[in-house]
Amino acid sequence: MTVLELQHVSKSFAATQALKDMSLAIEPGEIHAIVGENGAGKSTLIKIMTGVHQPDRGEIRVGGVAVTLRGTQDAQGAGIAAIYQEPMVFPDLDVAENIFISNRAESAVMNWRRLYAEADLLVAKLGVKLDVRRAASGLTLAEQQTVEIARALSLNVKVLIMDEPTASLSAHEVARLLDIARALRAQGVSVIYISHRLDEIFQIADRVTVIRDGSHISTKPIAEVTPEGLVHDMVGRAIDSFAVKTEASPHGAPVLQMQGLGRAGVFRGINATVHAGEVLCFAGLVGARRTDVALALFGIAPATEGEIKIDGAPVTIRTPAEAMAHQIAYVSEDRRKMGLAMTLPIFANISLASLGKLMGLFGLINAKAETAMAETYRKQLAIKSADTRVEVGKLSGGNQQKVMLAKWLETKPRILIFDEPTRGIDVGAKAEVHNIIRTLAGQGVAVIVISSDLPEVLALADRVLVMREGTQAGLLPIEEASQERVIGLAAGHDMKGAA
Amino acid sequence: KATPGQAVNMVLLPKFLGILPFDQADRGAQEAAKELGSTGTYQYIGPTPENSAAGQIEMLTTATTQKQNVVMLSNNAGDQIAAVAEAAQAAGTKVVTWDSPIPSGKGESLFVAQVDFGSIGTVMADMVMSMTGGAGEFAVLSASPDAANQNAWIEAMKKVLAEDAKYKDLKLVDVVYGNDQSEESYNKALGLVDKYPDLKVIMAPTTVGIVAAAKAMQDEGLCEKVKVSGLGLPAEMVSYTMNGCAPEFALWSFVDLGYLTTYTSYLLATGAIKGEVGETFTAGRMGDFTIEADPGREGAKRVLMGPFTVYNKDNVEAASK
Amino acid sequence: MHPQTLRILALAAALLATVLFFSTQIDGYLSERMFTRISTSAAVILPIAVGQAIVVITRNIDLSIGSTMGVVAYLTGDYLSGHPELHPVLVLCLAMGIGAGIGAINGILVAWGRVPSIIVTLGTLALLRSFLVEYSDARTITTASLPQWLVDLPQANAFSIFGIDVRVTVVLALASAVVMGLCLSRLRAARRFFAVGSNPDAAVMAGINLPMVTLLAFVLSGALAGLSGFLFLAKFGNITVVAGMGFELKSVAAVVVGGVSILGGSGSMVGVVIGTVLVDTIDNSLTRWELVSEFWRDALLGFLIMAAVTVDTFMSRQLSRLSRKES
Amino acid sequence: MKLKSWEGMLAFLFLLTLVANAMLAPEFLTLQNQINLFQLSIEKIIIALVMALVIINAEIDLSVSSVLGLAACVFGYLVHIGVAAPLAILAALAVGPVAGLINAVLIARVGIPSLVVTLAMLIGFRGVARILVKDQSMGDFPQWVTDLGQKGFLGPIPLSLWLFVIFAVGLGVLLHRTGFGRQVVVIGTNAEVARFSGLDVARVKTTLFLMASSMAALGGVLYAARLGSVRGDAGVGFELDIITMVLLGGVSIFGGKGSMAGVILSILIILNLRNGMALTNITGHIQTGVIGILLIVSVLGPNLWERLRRG
Ligand SMILES: Nc1ncnc2c1ncn2[C@@H]1O[C@H](COP(=O)(O)OP(=O)(O)OP(=O)(O)O)[C@@H](O)[C@H]1O
Ligand SMILES: Nc1ncnc2c1ncn2[C@@H]1O[C@H](COP(=O)(O)OP(=O)(O)OP(=O)(O)O)[C@@H](O)[C@H]1O
Ligand SMILES: [Mg+2]
Ligand SMILES: [Mg+2]
Repeated sequence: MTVLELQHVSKSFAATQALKDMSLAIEPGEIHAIVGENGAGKSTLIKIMTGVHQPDRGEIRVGGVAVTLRGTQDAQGAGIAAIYQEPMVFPDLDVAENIFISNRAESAVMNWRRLYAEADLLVAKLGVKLDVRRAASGLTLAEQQTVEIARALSLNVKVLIMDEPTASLSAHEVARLLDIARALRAQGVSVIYISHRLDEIFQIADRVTVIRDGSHISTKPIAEVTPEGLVHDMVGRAIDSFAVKTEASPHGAPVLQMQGLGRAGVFRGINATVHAGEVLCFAGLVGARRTDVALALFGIAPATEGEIKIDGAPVTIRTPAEAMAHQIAYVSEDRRKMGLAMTLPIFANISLASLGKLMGLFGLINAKAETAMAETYRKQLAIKSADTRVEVGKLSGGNQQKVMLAKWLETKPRILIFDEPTRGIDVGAKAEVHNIIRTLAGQGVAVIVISSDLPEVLALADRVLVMREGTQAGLLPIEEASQERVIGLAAGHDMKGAA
Repeated sequence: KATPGQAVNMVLLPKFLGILPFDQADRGAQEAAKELGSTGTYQYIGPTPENSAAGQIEMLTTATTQKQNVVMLSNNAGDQIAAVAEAAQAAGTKVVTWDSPIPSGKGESLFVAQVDFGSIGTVMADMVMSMTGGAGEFAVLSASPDAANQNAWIEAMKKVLAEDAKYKDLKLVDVVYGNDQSEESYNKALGLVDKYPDLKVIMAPTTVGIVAAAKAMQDEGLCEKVKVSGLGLPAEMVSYTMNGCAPEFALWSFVDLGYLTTYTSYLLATGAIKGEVGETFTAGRMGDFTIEADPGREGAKRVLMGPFTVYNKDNVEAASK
Repeated sequence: MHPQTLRILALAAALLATVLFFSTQIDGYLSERMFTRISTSAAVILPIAVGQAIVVITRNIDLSIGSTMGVVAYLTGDYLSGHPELHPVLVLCLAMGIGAGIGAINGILVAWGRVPSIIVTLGTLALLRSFLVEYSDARTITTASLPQWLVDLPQANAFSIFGIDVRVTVVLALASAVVMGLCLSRLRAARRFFAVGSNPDAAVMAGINLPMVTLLAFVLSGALAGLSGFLFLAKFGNITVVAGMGFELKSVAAVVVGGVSILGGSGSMVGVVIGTVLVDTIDNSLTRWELVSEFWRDALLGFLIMAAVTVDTFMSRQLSRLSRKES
Repeated sequence: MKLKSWEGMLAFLFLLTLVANAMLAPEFLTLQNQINLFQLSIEKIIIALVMALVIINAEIDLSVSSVLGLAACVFGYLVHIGVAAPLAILAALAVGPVAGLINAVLIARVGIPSLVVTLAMLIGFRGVARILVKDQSMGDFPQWVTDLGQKGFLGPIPLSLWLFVIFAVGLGVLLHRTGFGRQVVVIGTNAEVARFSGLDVARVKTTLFLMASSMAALGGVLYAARLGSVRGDAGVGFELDIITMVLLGGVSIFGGKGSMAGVILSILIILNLRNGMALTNITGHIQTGVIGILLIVSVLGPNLWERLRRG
């Protein structure tokens, strides 16, 4: 018998048909992976299972009985909970409350001490260091993700859905999460697992379903599929999986130099040089403060120690505008909070950082040029959308990522910082983004990539800077960088090679 | 002298709607309109309290557009309404003020004065005099700094105090404003007694302020020490007069004021009177009146209603019924 | 230390500074009399401020709260003049019930009609006043028509400590703040107010019944405005159609000075109490300050409120920076 | 899409109002009435145009009516003590930038929410006006000043109406066609995204509050000229009317959304509705009540309709 079943479900948003006649059955105690391109309809599928959206047609069965889910309460009542793709935390509540907010089993009167104790336990189980008494407002994306996972775990569910839970986690936390998924399975809980990282899927899934353009393509036991076959099913064509880079590409003159760079109480002692045409990757565990280095370079939270040199000349960068004047661009990791104006159309987001270029007499915007600019990127980056007047918030996660990229590419930067550039991007698009990064480097742009995805780091980097707890744990040329070496440095096991 | 049955379209425009005196004036106006058998329309419309000044200006403009014959205005907009009133006159709409005039007199045909503004200063001073026993500190709790009639009365009182030697021992220590809201007036009254420990009288020339002040004194057990006086409605004041918190206060009849204003306006609109100084006319049950120069406002003309009644223990109960 | 605690300390310091300053300016300031004056005057606003705070915590605003209070004061007074024998507890229930009813209308429009609260309450602010003008027929409710117990209520002492009288009305108002404060920090259901205000989308995703929580906030705010209306009726006795006009802004001022985030999600009832008392203390003290004439008061009041908020912002920022360094 | 249909609804409402007025009130269509209609509310409507930008920027300025009052009183006071009218006008206009700068510094630099700052300043600026004029009314302005406020300027159309048209077009272009307008919208949508895109959020906000206060000061001068005299209560309570106009125009109180066309339509609706009610002798508080209902229903109606349609 199935725990959860969708039968002939269809759903459309205005002009987009997100799901077409979708049928899917989840067995008790299985880990069921769902894969598909960006915009294939995975998140929509999930939201139908959790009652956030109502299907236009078709029905949902829980334990064989047809149900109507009018909201997440209904879904939780039916034993279904989800970790959503975009973490949903309450910034003003503390971590522990965030975790237990939707737990109905708790008593009517708050027992704060017990709340903290249980939260501590849960967080420890996830292998994360996190003060459960602090407000969630300052949490990094990864920490928010942790809270989200802990929240779902705190509920006693029959079906746990994870929509790209590992998108912003690093190897260490990913391993933990996979363990937890397995443990849940052992307890008879069904896990629906969505990820663009195929290696994870092959590690834990029992069965895998591929969807494309809102339609069900296949459901197979994992043993019967190969990575290549899966990708082919997803994209409808073959894609070269990216190889590990073995030697550094040729590069030009030094463009950006960081000398003893630091920010009081946050990070310190960063020494590195990025040359024209070079890709420098920042690796490290979650919370290693890689983003903070980027924020210092971009003038959001300026450095207080050390020196930044551009083309050999020392510069001070106190605001993003100053950074942009030095042709620095920063593609941030949290597109919802810092990247995109979700209710504005695609074109307005793409032109946002280069409005100056489009402005003529009296600051009037040249609408034609703006549309043309946006169109170019829509085509070049294959942003899946009818035209560029669509609200960005209505795009799938991956396509949003592309819009954000386009915004910064348009500023024609010489120094381009990517913070988790492929977070939530499907394999096809990821290959595209990697291509773009390589092309840019090839054109002489100095590139910094911050990524928690080690294969990505090893595929892109010319050199790898490993951070640990706000310090530089090592700077490895690509020839010396291996998975083990980087993880070792990041976690503090590796004693040699500290630069 | 009035010819009944003519078509005069009239608008009675109070300061704002929702308090008793203006409704009483409306009653008087309706009575008069009926008596006169006016075949025109009669409207009682007013602005909301929070939008009083701007609302009055708007309503007077609209009345002009409608080509109303007369607008009877209890002005709360001060001279700000003068320009609009002048425009109304130019377009043939007469503006007769009552209760509260246009301070500069511009744009106003006539002012139907409830009392002589100068004499009310004397009356207020006299009431303070009798309550303090001839000497001591007192303060004024007025409506708002922008209320033209209240300001005129306070001015008149100050003048009497300065000019007549018999008041030389009375000391006006402060003028504060309660904005015709119970809570503000109440708090201001308490503020006064705290600020001036020797205060003997609070003079409130506003019907909202006087009850609030009286209640404040009563609540704090200060009625022996600080007396309240001013202009009040007998129905609202009776208990405070009987228990000695507000032994004496004055008022006139708003019903009569509405009645007289309507009569005057009707006569003016039908051309029975020109509105010149010295003209006399008969206003129904209220008898004969003469148009005279307004002593308080240069160039302005008034019809003086008078008299007003001073209420005390002896007559307040009867009047409150 | 928790940032909220720091905030409260900063506020308390501001209040203390205010009191100390005025004690050097006004004779007999630190007296039992001044305590009664300020406590009884703040008591009328406090329930309304508490109600406003709950609504603001859910990322809404209730601008109709002053009108609600006026309507409640008027209707309750009106009913009492016909039924003077009604038991005091029932009168209180009646007042809070009328308020809650009005709050429910606001709440339903916001929660299920999906109309932003500022629009709904801006509308009902006007509508309730219009209703009152129509309904009242220009009659004023006077003390004469009210039962004696109600007229005497504001003078009734609950208890005295160190020779300072604490009035029943003050106790009632404080009780509303304490009860709501306890609920907000202790009741699981009440924590949802914070969740909803902190991140409404996440609240929906977390299975919180957003419309229900919103409705409840408005009903509570209405009921508390009802309590304020009752206290208003008892204290001032004379109720005209303008009763409570302007209290919406007073309540918002008390709430924001009290450190409740206008953007929703955070705030505490202790803060609201201190905020209310602070604003009322400044107001009452200025009225009694000899150096300040009537015409200077508003300017000073506005700038002092601004100063209090600015100092509070700086101080709590500074303090939380310090505490972060320590940890 | 959604915005378009909103404006469509407003346009329909506007036509409805016009037709109803023309049918019920014979005086409605006269030129003088049409001019009066604008002139009586000119200060509110020009401020509403700027307020739209402020609210789209996810801020609010409650202090505008007090700035208006202060500017009017500065003008009145200076003329009263014998300063030449042109100088007095300049001084009154200068109130705008000064007040706006105080607001802007506290909001954009210190980081206090605008609702809080401008609520306090609503009391504060009004208080300063009160200090200047006390319980007096100050008038006797030179004839040319009052003519400017009351008489036709270029034909029968008064200066204020010209100003309204100029500002409506100018601010519409500013909001919808310029880089500055785009920045206003983006910041209103998500200030953090704007900051990460290199926009100077503080500067945009500062500019907006300066604009709002300056427009309010101009409103104050127009108010003084229109009425020929000023008092301490000039413009009291205008802020709620102004905000009503903006919100009915479809501007989201949460920022990021709204169009100048919507606001202009909303202004036209409110002015005509009020005028029509006044001409049919509907009294003040009912007028206010009707606007209140309109405000709620205009948002509620489409929401309910949407629900019904979805089933
Ligand atoms: N609220 C919405 N309104 C309009 N269109 C939507 C909405 N949500 C999703 N869509 C559209 O539905 C389609 C499926 O989106 P969905 O988010 O389910 O994709 P996904 O498979 O989760 O993609 P990704 O891997 O990028 O997260 C997309 O074309 C998207 O633009
Ligand atoms: N303890 C903290 N308190 C407040 N803010 C924090 C804290 N830790 C991190 N942040 C903020 O979160 C953001 C990202 O943090 P950080 O640089 O530590 O992460 P990271 O190394 O980039 O890791 P990842 O990107 O994988 O999450 C920065 O803006 C940083 O200021
Ligand atoms: Mg998705
Ligand atoms: Mg990061």
